[in-house]
Amino acid sequence: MDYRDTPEEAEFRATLREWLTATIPAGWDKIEDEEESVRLRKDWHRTLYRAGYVGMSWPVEYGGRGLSPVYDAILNEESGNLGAPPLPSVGYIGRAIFMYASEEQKRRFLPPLLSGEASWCQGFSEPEAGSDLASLRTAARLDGDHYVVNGQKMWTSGGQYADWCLLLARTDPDVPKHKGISAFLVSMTEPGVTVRPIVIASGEAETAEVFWDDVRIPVEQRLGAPGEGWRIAMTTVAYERGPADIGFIANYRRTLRKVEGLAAERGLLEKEEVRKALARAYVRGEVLRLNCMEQLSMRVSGRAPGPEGSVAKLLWADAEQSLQHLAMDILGADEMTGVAAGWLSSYFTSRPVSVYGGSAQIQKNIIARMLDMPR
Amino acid sequence: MDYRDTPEEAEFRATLREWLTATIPAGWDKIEDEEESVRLRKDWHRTLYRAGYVGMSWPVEYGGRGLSPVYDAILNEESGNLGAPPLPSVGYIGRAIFMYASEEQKRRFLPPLLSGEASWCQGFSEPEAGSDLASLRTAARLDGDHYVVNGQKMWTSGGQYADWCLLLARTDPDVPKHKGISAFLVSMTEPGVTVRPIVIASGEAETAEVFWDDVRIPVEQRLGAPGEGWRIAMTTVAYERGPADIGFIANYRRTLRKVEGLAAERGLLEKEEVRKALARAYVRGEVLRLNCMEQLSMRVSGRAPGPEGSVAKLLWADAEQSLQHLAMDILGADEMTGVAAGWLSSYFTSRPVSVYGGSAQIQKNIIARMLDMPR
Amino acid sequence: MLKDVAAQIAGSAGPSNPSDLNTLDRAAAWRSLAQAGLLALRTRDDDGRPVGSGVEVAVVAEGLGAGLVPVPYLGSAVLATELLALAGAHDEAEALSEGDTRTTVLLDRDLSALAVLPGDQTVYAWDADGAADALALTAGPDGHQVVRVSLDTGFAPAAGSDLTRTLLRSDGPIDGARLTPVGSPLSAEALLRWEALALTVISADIVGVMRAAVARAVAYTKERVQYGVLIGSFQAVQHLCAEAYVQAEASASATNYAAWAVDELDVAEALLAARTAKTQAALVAREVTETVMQVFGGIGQTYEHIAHVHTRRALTDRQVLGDEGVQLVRIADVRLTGE
Amino acid sequence: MLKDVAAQIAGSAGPSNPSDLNTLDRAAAWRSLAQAGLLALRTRDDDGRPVGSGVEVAVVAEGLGAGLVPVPYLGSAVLATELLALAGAHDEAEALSEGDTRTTVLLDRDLSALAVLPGDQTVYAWDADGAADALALTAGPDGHQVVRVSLDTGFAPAAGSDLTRTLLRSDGPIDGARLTPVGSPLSAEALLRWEALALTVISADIVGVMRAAVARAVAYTKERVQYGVLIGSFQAVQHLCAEAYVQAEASASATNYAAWAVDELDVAEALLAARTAKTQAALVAREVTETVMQVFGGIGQTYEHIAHVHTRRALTDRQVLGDEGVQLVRIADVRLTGE
Repeated sequence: MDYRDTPEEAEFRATLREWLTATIPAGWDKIEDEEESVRLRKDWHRTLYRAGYVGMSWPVEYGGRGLSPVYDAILNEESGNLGAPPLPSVGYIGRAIFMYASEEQKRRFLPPLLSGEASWCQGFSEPEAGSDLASLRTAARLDGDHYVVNGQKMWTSGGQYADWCLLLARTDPDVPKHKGISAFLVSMTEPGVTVRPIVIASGEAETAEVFWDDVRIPVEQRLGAPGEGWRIAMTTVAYERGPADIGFIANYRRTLRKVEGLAAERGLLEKEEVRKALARAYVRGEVLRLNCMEQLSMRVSGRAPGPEGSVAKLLWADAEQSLQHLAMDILGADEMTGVAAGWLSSYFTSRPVSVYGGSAQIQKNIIARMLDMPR
Repeated sequence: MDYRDTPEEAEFRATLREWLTATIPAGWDKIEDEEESVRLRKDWHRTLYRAGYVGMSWPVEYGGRGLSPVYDAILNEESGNLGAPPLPSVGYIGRAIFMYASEEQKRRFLPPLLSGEASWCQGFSEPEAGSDLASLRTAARLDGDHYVVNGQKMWTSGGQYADWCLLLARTDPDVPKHKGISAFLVSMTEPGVTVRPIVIASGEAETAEVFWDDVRIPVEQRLGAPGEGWRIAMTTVAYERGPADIGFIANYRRTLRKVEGLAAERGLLEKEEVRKALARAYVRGEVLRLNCMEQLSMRVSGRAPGPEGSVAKLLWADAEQSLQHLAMDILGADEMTGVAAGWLSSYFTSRPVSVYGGSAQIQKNIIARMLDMPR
Repeated sequence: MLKDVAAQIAGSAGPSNPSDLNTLDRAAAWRSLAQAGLLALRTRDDDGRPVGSGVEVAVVAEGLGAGLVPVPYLGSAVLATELLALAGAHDEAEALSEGDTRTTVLLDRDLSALAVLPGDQTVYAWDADGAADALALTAGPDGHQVVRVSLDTGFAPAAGSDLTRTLLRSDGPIDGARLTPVGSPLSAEALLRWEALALTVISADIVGVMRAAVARAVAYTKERVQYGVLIGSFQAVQHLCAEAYVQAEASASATNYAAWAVDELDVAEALLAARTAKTQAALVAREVTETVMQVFGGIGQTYEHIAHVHTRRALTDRQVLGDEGVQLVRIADVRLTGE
Repeated sequence: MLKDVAAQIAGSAGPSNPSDLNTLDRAAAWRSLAQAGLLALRTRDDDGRPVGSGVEVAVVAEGLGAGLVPVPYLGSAVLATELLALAGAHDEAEALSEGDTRTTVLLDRDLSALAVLPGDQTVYAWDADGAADALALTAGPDGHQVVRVSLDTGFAPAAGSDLTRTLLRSDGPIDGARLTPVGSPLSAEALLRWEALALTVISADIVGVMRAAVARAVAYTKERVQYGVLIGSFQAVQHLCAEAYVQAEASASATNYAAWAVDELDVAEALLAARTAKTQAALVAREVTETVMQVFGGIGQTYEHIAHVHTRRALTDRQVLGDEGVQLVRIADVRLTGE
């Protein structure tokens, strides 16, 4: 594979950089207020959309530009490099919709998803069904031309702010658990939907629980056939964002620079031990970046995302968590006395990286499957 | 618990030290020839026996002195401290014999075991039955007043040099696997016994395979009842030597001093990283020592060895293997170019510590059982 | 037994989840400790010997750590009381043991040593819940002198990571006028002996935190079902728990010895044992409590779950009087240069 | 494809167990490499460009590492040939590519750099199977000059840990009379470029060793039965293999990039990429090959089993041109002080 941009990619990157530099709202990352921050993210989605940077790799017929995923990767990379606000994540919901939706559903849901008029969340996990998603209990009972949904969803990231939800619910309790699940496209403003933020150990509201009490969903908002929910979920999860897709790598580099800065401020750069630890952190970031580039290259050559993604997810968790450990070791007591409270928060934010989206243990199981090890 | 010797123990220790200092054969650890080295170990066993240092914690009626296991521990410690030859291991075989043997067997086998006239090995593992001991295939078929044994044993440490073997073989293939095994006390000089040394990755013959071809064992040399072999094996394994019982801790300390010496020779003691790594190795040794002392204290207060032994075994493997890693990091290329070939050999000898006698994985399973985790 | 008393108090005064920290009756817990005589363990008897041994204090510290009990047992009843007793300020030590007033210690900005004043440095009063004042040192020709500093002025609450202890911060300066000498100057040996005890009880606190966290995680694996089975039946989960258990037990072994050594060995050996214990406990505290959060899965990442309270307390303890890096450097000095 | 050719040669010339090393036809393997043109990859074409890219050389190196092939591909066909080509000694480079003569490199006692002679230090001819001579450097006013040293005198076999490569040792002195200059002096940049390639192919060799070792261990878990089931069905064994696999793949990703960078990026970037790859490969080589020995259980600890041959080759590769410690220090210099 060639790691260098093609001339077209290089030109795209240059234009993008110029645009980002001119467009990134000054001081956006200083915003403390959660609501204001969400508003900013939504605005940023629309701004990106207007400039043609959302859904670039989507098929043209669904509002995309039909470009190679490399362009999305460049967008991620440069957004991270230049410190832009987080990118909207339209890919995995979009994929589910344009693979499984009816024409009418596509016309209705894809344009506002792309443009940022409607933001989405994913109602999959439940308190009793975390890693074991297929055992979900939220039930959708058919009642005339509506489904009536009851249950509780957990780890619904962005649930507080989303307009729509891709919801999984059990429509048939009498068949094997993977076969009785259906998927729905539901407005979060329906009566009976209650969202409660989940505050993680850092003290920040990172995700949400959503309660569904007699929520009525028109039959035409079911996605795919009844019982097709598990397949839709697996597609969605496969296209869920890996480290490469969320600007993680560029963020990692910026964080590493900050940690290097901390070490310098504290006069620790003379210590070989610290120098080596910082270099080790650099190597971790590079290894992750290069592994992701190889995967991207496979995707470009037409392969659907496979279990190799688990390698990147494990490397991601290791890199992120090790970097936070290193910061903690450099900051010492300051991280615990509140002097560097932001780093303590980052530390706690790094912990669930090995839990959400399939725990480290699940990722290793997936790799064992890929190695065709006995069940 | 009190970590200090009682006055009696202190006196015993002082006398022992004096005796060891006077008695340890000069230059024994320079012996390269394997046969000569074995002869020396056998001589050392007899010397210890004559001085009353073998089987101190055995009941008086079986030739022991009925002392607390603390005395064995002191013997181990001082032997290690003063660089004595390895101690004979009579405990686990002796335990099996005095728990399960007939009076006649005890009279026949215990005195020469204690005195060192007869040395023993343990014929348990097989090529197809490593961790899963109960699936052993070596068969003992009753033929009149003899059993006829056929099969292959593996990892029979000291098999090349032993006079006798505590052998496990299947006497009844028609009952569940744990129930069809019997134990035997067999002379290694019987026709049909063939021993082949197993050379481990270090290049040294550490253990042996033993082939059993139509070996005839008189019925009166069966230990315990037919089918009681598994219970006997479990008793034996429980009393098998942990790190405290083989002078490991004292040896560890001496090896650590050598590694500190290597670092000093190479001018590495100025490096904080190296200093910390050496201190870390000291802490590992101390933690293992103190954990073993606590277990000893429990044994003294009458508790049979239990699953806590698995904690010490894991700490032991970690300490030993980490110390060899540290030596390798200090020696660098010298360990690979033959300049420090002895250290490479020690490195490879440290690897099976996490395999033999129940792999690290098995030890963790045992701990999970102890924590009453679901099966 | 002391262990049972501590466990009982921990049972009633320890949080089951973080929100309990707002409602627990800390004053009652403190009174219980006073009534059980546990605040008096490091006061001296008529022969000048500690009422309770290092082992006994460590047992209490471990029990309160296991319960995540939010009272300043370490700060007031051990670190401050021992300092007062060593300085011969027996009346002051006795007064603390009655439980009506509390005193803690002032630590340097990196929490790694007792503050030496006067000076304009940042200092922290650690474990200062309900404390009116805190002890520090002044350097004098006859050695270090213990001094008392009022926490009324110049100190403000700091947003420490440990939700179970109160941390106050002063950005200085603290001048001589604010220092009240207590007792007689301390010998160098007395200070080292204090350090040995202090490191040991902090290690014991970490051991308690770790053992309780592991026990909670193990218990959870026996309740939580995924894929139709208890998660504790997965070998990966079993091994995670087993590894955490081994590290916690290894720390306990090292701490038990250090606790015994406090009163039984000469000061250099006692301090080496204490540094060994602190190294071991600090080294594994982060990994063990992280493993516990991992075993709890998603729920273990949330603020309202108890898991991170263990992590926070262990991570702060790790720093107090020096983390494993600090201890290793000192151990190396003893081992490699005989300093 | 190159990969298939390398795999084919590795298949016929790689040992299945250590005793094969006594009987394998190494000369035939070398001839196959020559015939396939693989010894010529780092000679230069008429435009002065390498016949084969860094990527191609790394593919071959990985394939031969995977097969544990006991021929001096790295020493003669890459490290020596590249050095000759950079010095403009194209005829000498071509001669090596025909496979009739072999040359390797002389390294310092710690294997971390090309030897600079004359001098009385200990030096090693690494990967010297069948080599008549080895290349070193002399320092001159115009930069470093490549010199040839005959291995006929002053060198004796060393008991190196790697059973698949020949190691010769000279305890010196080696005086100027024994040094034959080859080609023109090398620029500093040429030497750094050589180092980038050399580090990369050594990393590729380690990657091959690790991938093959993991594959062997995984295959074993599908055959070996304990407790009535294949050991590969134990989650603990699955996770051991998965972790080793992840580390090997991570090393491959870093090495693939370094291999591309050799020809495509400026020398500083290429060298940083190479150091990154070597760091990663060296860092995990020990653990991965140890894990493989562990998965093989008792049998994996024996001399007659292939497992330790992987370990030995990986551990020696780890040292050649500097282990991860050496690389990290250099990376830190670039990152932190822009050196």
